[in-house]
Amino acid sequence: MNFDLTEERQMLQDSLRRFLRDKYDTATRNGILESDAGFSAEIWNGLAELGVIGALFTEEQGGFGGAGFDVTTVFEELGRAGVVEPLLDSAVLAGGLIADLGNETQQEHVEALIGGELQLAFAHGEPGSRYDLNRVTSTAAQNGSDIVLNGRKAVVANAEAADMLVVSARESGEAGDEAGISLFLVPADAKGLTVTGYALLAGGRAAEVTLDDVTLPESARLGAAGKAFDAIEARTAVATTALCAETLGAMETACTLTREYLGTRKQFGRPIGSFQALAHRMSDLLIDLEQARSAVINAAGHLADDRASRERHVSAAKNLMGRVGRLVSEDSIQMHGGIAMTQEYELAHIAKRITIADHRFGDTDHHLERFIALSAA
Amino acid sequence: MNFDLTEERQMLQDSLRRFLRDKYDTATRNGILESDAGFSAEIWNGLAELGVIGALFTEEQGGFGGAGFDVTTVFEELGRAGVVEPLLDSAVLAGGLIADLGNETQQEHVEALIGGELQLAFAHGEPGSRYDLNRVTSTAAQNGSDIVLNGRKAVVANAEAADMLVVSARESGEAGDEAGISLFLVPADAKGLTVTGYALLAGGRAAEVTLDDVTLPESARLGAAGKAFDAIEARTAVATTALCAETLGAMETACTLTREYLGTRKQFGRPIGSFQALAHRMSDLLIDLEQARSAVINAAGHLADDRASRERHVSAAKNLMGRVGRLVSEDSIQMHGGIAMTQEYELAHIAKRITIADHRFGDTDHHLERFIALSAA
Amino acid sequence: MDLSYSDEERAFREDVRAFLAEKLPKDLSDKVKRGEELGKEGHERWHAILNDQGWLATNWPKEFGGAAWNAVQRHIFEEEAAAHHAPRIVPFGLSMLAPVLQKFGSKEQQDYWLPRILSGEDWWCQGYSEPGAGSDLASLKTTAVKDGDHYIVNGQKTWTTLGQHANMIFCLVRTDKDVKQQEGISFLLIDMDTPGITVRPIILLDGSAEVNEVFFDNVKVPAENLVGEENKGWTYAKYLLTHERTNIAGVGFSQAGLSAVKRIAKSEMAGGRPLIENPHFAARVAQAEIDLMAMATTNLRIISKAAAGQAPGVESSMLKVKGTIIRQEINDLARRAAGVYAMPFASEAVAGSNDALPDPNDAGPVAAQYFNNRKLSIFGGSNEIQRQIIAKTMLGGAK
Amino acid sequence: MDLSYSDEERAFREDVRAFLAEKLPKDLSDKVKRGEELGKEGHERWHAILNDQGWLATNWPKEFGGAAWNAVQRHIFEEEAAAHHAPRIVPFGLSMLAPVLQKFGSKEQQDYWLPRILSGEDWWCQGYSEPGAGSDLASLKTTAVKDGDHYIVNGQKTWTTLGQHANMIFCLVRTDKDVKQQEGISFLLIDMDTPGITVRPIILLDGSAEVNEVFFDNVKVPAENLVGEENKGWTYAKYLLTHERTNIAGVGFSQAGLSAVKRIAKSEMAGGRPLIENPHFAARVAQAEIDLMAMATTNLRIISKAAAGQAPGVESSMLKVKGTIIRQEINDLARRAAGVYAMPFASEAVAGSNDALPDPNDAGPVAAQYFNNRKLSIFGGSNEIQRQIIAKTMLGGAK
Repeated sequence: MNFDLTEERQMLQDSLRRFLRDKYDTATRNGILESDAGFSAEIWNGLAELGVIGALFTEEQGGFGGAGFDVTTVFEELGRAGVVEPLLDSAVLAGGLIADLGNETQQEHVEALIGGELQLAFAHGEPGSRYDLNRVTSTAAQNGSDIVLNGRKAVVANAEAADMLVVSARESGEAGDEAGISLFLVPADAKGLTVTGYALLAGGRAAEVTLDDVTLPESARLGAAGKAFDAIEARTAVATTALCAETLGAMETACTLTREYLGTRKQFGRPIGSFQALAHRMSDLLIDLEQARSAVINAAGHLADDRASRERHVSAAKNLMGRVGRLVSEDSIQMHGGIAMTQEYELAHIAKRITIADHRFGDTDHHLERFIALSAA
Repeated sequence: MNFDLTEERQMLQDSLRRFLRDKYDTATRNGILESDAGFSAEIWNGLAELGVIGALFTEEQGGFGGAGFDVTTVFEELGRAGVVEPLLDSAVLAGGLIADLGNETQQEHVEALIGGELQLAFAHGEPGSRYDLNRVTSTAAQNGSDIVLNGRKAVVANAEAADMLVVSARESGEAGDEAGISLFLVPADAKGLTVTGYALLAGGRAAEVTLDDVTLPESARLGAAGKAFDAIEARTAVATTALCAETLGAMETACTLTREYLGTRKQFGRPIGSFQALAHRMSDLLIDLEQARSAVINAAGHLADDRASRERHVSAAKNLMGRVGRLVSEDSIQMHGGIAMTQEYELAHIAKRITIADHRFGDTDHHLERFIALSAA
Repeated sequence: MDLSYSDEERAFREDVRAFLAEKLPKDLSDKVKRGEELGKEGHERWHAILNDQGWLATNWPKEFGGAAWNAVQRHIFEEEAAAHHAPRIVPFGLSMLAPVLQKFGSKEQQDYWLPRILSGEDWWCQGYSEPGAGSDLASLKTTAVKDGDHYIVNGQKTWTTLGQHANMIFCLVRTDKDVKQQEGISFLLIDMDTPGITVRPIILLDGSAEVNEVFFDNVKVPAENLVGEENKGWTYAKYLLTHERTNIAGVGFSQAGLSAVKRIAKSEMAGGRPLIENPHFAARVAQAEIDLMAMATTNLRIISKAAAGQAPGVESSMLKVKGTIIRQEINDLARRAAGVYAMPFASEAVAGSNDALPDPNDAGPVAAQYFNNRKLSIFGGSNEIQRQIIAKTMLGGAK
Repeated sequence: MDLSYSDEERAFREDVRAFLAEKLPKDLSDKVKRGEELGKEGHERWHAILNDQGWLATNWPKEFGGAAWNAVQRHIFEEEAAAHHAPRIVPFGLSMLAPVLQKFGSKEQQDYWLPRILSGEDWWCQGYSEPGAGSDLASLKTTAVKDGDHYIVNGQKTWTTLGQHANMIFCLVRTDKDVKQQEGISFLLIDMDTPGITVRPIILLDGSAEVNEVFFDNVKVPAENLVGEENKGWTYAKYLLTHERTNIAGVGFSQAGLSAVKRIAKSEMAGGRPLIENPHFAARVAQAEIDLMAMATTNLRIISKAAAGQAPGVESSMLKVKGTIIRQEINDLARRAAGVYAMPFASEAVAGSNDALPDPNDAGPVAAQYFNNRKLSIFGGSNEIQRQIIAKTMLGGAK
């Protein structure tokens, strides 16, 4: 047991932090937020060149990392800088599923992804599924040697930019069944695929995706028919851990900004940090930040465990991040006062990232229930 | 709609407050706590003479009050002084049930009670029932013209002192059924009745009561056979409201003690109330105290409503008191520091009253669930 | 002590309901229901309808043309207005400036300005806060220098809500720098069309553009626009802040918000069942509802006492703190309820159209509102300032 | 970064388990499980068993006869000890005085006192707090006046835990009144049998009698019992308070407490089903468990850093605050779980027998423990003092 980063991860952290400090200041990021694309192709390529995408994949998958602590090292830094570029969706989720399930031909997409040449999206959740991974009602019907997809996918992040979507659909069973769910690689220009995009509150873009008799060859299927659930769940565990790490990074920034503000902002003739009510709340945030860091470490350190242990630790982390995240974002805003309410101030974006993270992969209540169920099992 | 006490209730409040200030200081009360009986017969008689017991009954029942706000006026004062004498058990619960259900002969006990000449107890809850009023497994079997009781009753407050117990038992149906529960008047010296007493953490005494072929005449039944549940629920609503008012009074005392302590106790050369972290916590307690007062008013003001509205307001109040009570008792102790940990200090007893109130008639979670169920209905 | 409504109070509620059913324009209530901004025209239209009914200035004394409602009447109106999704009444002229003019203004000022507030001829905004002052209001730096029969005003105000719609602003300005902070402040009424005034919007974190910065560059203000005495403005400012704050607890808003949460949670599905049936979510909703039931009574108790002439100083701080905690909790519940559909940026809401929103449960811009309403505990005297006021009074001067 | 235990660490855990299975007396673990006090004999017996194994002074360097365990070893031992309901190690001599003697004591003091701590010949108690001082420890008033080769001590100490069992007390005393508070304090070792010392129990709100007042009336203390230099006692006191606080987070206690909560909640019935299946109660338990899982890692991270020589000042304050919050939350869960059986006064627990308790779920004195453990956030530097330490450091000196 030890708690030090390996030398490689320390180097990755340092270089990524340096890159973001140089290339991704608040003004630049606010410009990206207002752009039509919602992210910067230049930053994306920069991250790819830096090896950040590759760090999310194992050597067998063409990368040079891929373990839990590689993922959290990357995402904590992304979170600190409030990065909105779609690494979670393109790389961890969609790219990860291709790497996990794809055949040799399909795996080639991972190479392109790591090189920064490909954008992907994972179209899984549906309007009625909320946070349940098994509640898939979109259908995949066999029609001769073709497969025909129908359904609607909700809030698909990065769908507009994606060259290709990884789409889940049901080949058998009913909504709520784990068995029967398959994944398909759908090109962005497939006939019958409609992508209706919109901006997201915390940056980036998403879309409602409708599948209206989208016809694909069988070779579009990732892995075996009806057997994708385990991979979806395992990948979502990685993505959830990544999101927790991102939120941890964002909380670090929120705490740093607030600490600095308490030390410099004066009211009634004194730095406001000299008012004990604020000072003690700041202490509590810093304590909870340590707890959040531990939760991320626990999730990352158990990603390679069996399903029950992995999911239990992931749910524990997501529950804790949801609770601590609310406290950190709300108290940071409150202690800043009005300035934190303005869009251009760094904390505004950071606080939104923290809060909106509670709405991906299950909020704090969802994961509490899940933790209870997994602990009882 | 108005929020002023009537003149009569104002007088009752004043005289009771004066009586307790004169006769029931901390040292006296701590003496009573350590006595074998667990309460003072002298104080009991004094309260009876003052008309405090009568204030809990309507004129038809031989009293001169009996409305929700009469009960809360009395119990708020009892709570302020940390009174441990068994008014809730003797008068509101057992006495109230006799008044509600008793025939003319049985009603005579109420007169004796109001005169201070009788002690009663309500033996209802069982080891497996927790806070559910309908979970009665003790049995009442007809044997010729006799009724035979068997079962065990849990934590029966005031059972040792009681001249007579109001005992619930099931004549038909199963644990959890509302129908089939009856009430019986059981003399303390009944054969087969065993009362094993112990002190309670927050003062007073209770007992485990076992019924081993306790044989009674049919005239011992209160009201109709198997139909006692509605009366039990309604009486428990009154008692719960009384307990909420008592807890409100106790919280007032906790806040007063803490405010005074913050103003007089010095550390680091200043009154500790000048430390903002404590001052702001005190403010929050005072705000929540107003909320607690409103919750008690809401419960008392709706006691005469139909069942759904009555129970919904009672559960709302009990839930809120449980939450605010924990905050007030814990923060009052914390802000005092060590002295509040000592048994002889007034706050120690008051804090225990507040906390242990969460364990009677359902804790804050029980009433939250109940509120949800009643709101959905 | 009686929680039941009297016959008169019940009749009043029926009158309010009938009025709202008949007179509240559907396009406005639809916008309120969906959480959209009304725009200047919408607010003015609703004000005019209320004014025709005599129900616009419910807190004014009758002598000034007000309805002079008591606490219970106002409570009933707020409940019904919120339940019918009526627009809020813009408070700057009606509830903030008017009481100051009625108490401290000259007869001429009262006769001139008060009818214009009722008629909607003037739209007032508030010039209190300044950049860098925050909760330390008295440290304001905007100056007004007497120059013959005018003041020359220089400086900057900020967080001026709906200032973009206003033609008039009431301002705290410094008229004496050489005395204790609080003693050199005056209360001025300024025409927004005066040369030298610039209004610049501040975009908030939810994308809304409802607050503004207002810059004053050698702005000439007639001396008769001084309210009360020079250098006594701090007294008037405090009166404004603590005396007649209608609806400070926001009970009606919270009730409407809670209804919206329940509506969303009934259609949003979780694990194949409506979210409202999920015990964890139901517990959150129930807890907020229980707090709100108590708050409604706390509010009525305190406002009734105030109406009976008892000082509402500390009590209004209590209402502010707990009222905003509950409102913000309900905003939080709404964003939770919306699930993944809390993520889209409902900027359209701000501009006035939700049509493009993808959410099948019609939750609207709940996450944006959650962020926007973080302001509730910051503006108008932060909750920390309110706690300080309570502590100071309750601890008898210990600071 | 690696959360898995190494082979050595796994083997160590097996050793600990085997030791506990074989050597932990059942009468002691039964008492711990039921929340009863052990009494002096029980504590001494367990200390002797640990000392035989060489596992009593786990935090001492080897040169002083300690086990010198690293952070992971201590964590493993605490987990296993708590899981097996082993008694806690009484810390006053072993974890509080010993590090001070090892760092600041003379060779003679080390040679004489340290072995007696291990052998159990001395039972130490702590003379830090005074009535009226509270968290302002440096304002202490007990004086020690040099008189030839003795000090004459007068004054009063309080909150002296288990002082009734002790034969020795280490005290902070004032040796110079004319300098800044912190600069006139010395660290003295005092024999409790010296004439002039009176010990009086303080009954706590749960009925327990574990803390005491200690009075000093012209008590003669040999000058060689001064640790380090005169008037440097504050330095040693702070070292004691912040340096080597083993198990400050109380992770093992919390784990054992949570297991007890689950056990009670499995047998306690609510609505005809085990309480543990009730979603609201399950949510409380799960939240505490999740916090505790994170706390275990926070504790290990921080203790590992400390072992690696990094200063644990602020971090130990963090562990104290969060650790006590979690422990107290678990105490609260236990009293909730017990339902109506939380009401009986389990005074028998204090005296050493639970037989008379009526609770069929064998919850024991959980409510008494809940009240008793309010002390966790008060004694040993209140959580407010800890927050102040964190804030001061983190905000760079702003107080």
